[in-house]
Amino acid sequence: MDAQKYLNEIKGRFPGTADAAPERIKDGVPALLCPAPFLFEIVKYLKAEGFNYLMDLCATDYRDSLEVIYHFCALETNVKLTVKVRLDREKPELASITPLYPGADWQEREAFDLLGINFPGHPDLKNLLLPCGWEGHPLRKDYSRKPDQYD
Amino acid sequence: MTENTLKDKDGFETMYLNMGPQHPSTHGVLRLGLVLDGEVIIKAEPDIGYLHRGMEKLAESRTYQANIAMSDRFDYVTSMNNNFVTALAVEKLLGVEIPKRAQYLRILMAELNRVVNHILFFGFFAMDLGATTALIFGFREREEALELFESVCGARLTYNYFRVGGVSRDLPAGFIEKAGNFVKMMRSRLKDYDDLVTGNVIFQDRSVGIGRISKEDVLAYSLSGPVMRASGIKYDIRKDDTYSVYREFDFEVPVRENGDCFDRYMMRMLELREALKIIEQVLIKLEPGEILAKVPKIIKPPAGEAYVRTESPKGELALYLVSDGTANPYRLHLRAPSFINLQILQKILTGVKVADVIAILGSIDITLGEVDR
Amino acid sequence: MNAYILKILRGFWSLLVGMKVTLKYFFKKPVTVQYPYEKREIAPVWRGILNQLCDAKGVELCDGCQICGRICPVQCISMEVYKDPADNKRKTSSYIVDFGRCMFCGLCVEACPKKCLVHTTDYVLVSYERAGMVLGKDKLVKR
Amino acid sequence: MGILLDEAPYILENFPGGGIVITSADWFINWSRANSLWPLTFGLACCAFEMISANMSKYDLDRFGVFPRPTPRQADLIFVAGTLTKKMAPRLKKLYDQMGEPKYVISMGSCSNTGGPFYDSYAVVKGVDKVIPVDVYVAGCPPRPENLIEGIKKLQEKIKKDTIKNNGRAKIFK
Repeated sequence: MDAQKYLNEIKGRFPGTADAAPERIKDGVPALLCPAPFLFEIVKYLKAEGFNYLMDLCATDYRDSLEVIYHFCALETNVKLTVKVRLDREKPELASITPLYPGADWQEREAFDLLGINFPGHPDLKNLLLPCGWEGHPLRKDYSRKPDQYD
Repeated sequence: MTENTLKDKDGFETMYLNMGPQHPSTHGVLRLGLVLDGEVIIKAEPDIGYLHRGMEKLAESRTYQANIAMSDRFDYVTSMNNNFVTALAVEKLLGVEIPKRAQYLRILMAELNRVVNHILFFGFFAMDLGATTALIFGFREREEALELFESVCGARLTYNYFRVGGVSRDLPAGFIEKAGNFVKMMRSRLKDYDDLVTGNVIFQDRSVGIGRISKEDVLAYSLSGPVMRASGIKYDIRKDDTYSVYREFDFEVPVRENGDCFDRYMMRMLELREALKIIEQVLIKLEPGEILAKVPKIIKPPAGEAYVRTESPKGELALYLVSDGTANPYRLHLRAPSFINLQILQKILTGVKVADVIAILGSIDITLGEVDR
Repeated sequence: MNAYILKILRGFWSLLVGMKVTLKYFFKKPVTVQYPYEKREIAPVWRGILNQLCDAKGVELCDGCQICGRICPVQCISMEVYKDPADNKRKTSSYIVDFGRCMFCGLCVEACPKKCLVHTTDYVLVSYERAGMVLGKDKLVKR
Repeated sequence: MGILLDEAPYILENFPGGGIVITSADWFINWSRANSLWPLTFGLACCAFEMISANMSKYDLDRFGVFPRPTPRQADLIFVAGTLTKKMAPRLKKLYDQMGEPKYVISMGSCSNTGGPFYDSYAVVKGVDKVIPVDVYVAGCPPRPENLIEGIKKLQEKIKKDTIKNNGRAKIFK
């Protein structure tokens, strides 16, 4: 468990970070729950520590809050680490990590499009998959839609 | 295609070229907005979502088994690999042990599908560069492979072969012989492919040195699969972060250094040979046994989440699955290799001649079903 | 200049090598199946149009348990069930499958407890209107 | 050609023996139309691969005079092969409008027939016939290439029943 070392280091450095319910995560990858304002700094730290590959970025709606999940990997040592952020459902805002990992560009746009999470600092945040002018965010659990002429 | 002229900030006339969504060479319904200065691209902007079917939302209203059936339609060229990752994720949540024979059958099917995908890549890439014969040859071999799939699972494209805890059907009589013949035939056909396309000077002129992707870009843009390995990073999830029983098989991870279109093409041709090698080994190792573990009829994994990575022919195919203890997944997110590999287009198309767009797009090997989901 | 000519010659040679491959297949038997006249062999496990089986006397085996309809991911199977007063058994008065929507996944066949729902190797279903793809009992039940 | 074909039936009807001319003209025109269906290469999703297979070596749609064209201006048949999404629907309509008359549509596979596996999706059009008129539906998910050939044969049957009397004025006043 090499990644645990980084986890403890981060927990010491950034107050408010904690382990994210390890009993929920079945694959045994250490996960970190961090407060939204620190995210950019933590990711910056992780990148400097050798987590050079962003495997995946996605978001989930947990009815009371939104959760953004980052899966990082250090390709040389094959150490994996998950970072989770809980966001307010009404006004979800999270610093964009696209300046650090350009590969996060479309994944953040996808989260913006389908779950309505705002990423300040993103170079070009606009909808990606849905047509222009689509109302609502389909991946939210309470999404409902009026039938249109195509239904 | 619509064309119009715009003036950029220095007063030079540029042209906006709208390529797609209906274009014979964009591999589906991809739209590219290209700003051109003469023949050179100043800015390229891929516009996706023309095949966005909302599959991640639909997954939340389907059972786990139905989700495996739906996963055939994520990337319809590599359905078996999609089945594989979905089944693995559910099994990780459930914590079931898979019988040995089922493991081998899964790998056999996944590798056969890798062969099919790379044959198709060969055909379409050569077609994009102007060689029609290659596509006709490619589809001839693909039909042979599809016949194998059809005899096992009863469909040509949407297999729905994997079950939670194993596979749905055992091999029919004579399959091993037929598959062995297919591997032998494929080996001899690969020589034809090399004579026909790889050694062709026109083909090389149009692909060598075109669309270089550096190592740094690969990491920054999280590229994966053959695109990554063509740029000199030796990382294959089957070897480095192994899953299922891949560690029992002996195969190489080919690497190329230049990262141009030709290297990405060669990567697939080399991987195809490795996949054939794995198929041969599986056919020898297969032993009679159970093909389905004991799982409840209605699958209700305990609450939790799992992230499973696999190596699909297109790259790193991963699934993030959240269960809340009911019969339907709470959230299913696919890390689609095509979706993430496609992002690099914005960067590498800048400064490229418009004739090379198709070559570069073809060499990345995307399926729009997976890009848009 | 020399390199230029050399390249042309090399290109010409590679062209000849490619032509040799095509020439090799020129004299072989064509792979094309002349479809309407000769048909390809379909695998017996082919997931085609659904059929309902009957027993030896021609009585339907289906007892209207509705499992196939519930398990169908696209809900293309619908049926009406009644209780036959003669032998006090459940039976279906109508059994409709919308093949316009069916995704041919085979989950219904696997779930059928009576094993009376089967896929046939029949794959041809074309029609001029949507309703032509909705098949009822008259087409589905195999006596 | 257009005016000649549009007006000829009404003029010919007034002459003795004109009916024979019309029927033989019908036969000839329908024969040539039915055997040179040029489809637009319009692949959307999974079914596109079965459509390409049907065009390739094993099935070879060229035998039926079906030869894919990359632009709608040269095409008179469109295979809607795959899922039509709401983002794509206006584009399909535009492509269809660009095709010259007479034009035919084959809806291929469950997705384009009724929405199929995505029947309850927020982003999918529930059947191509909500956007453009469909002549032949081919069922399957995806249909085998043989099934697609059956669909083309069915379309040819439909074309062969057509008459030039349905052109021009009849079409306008219908």
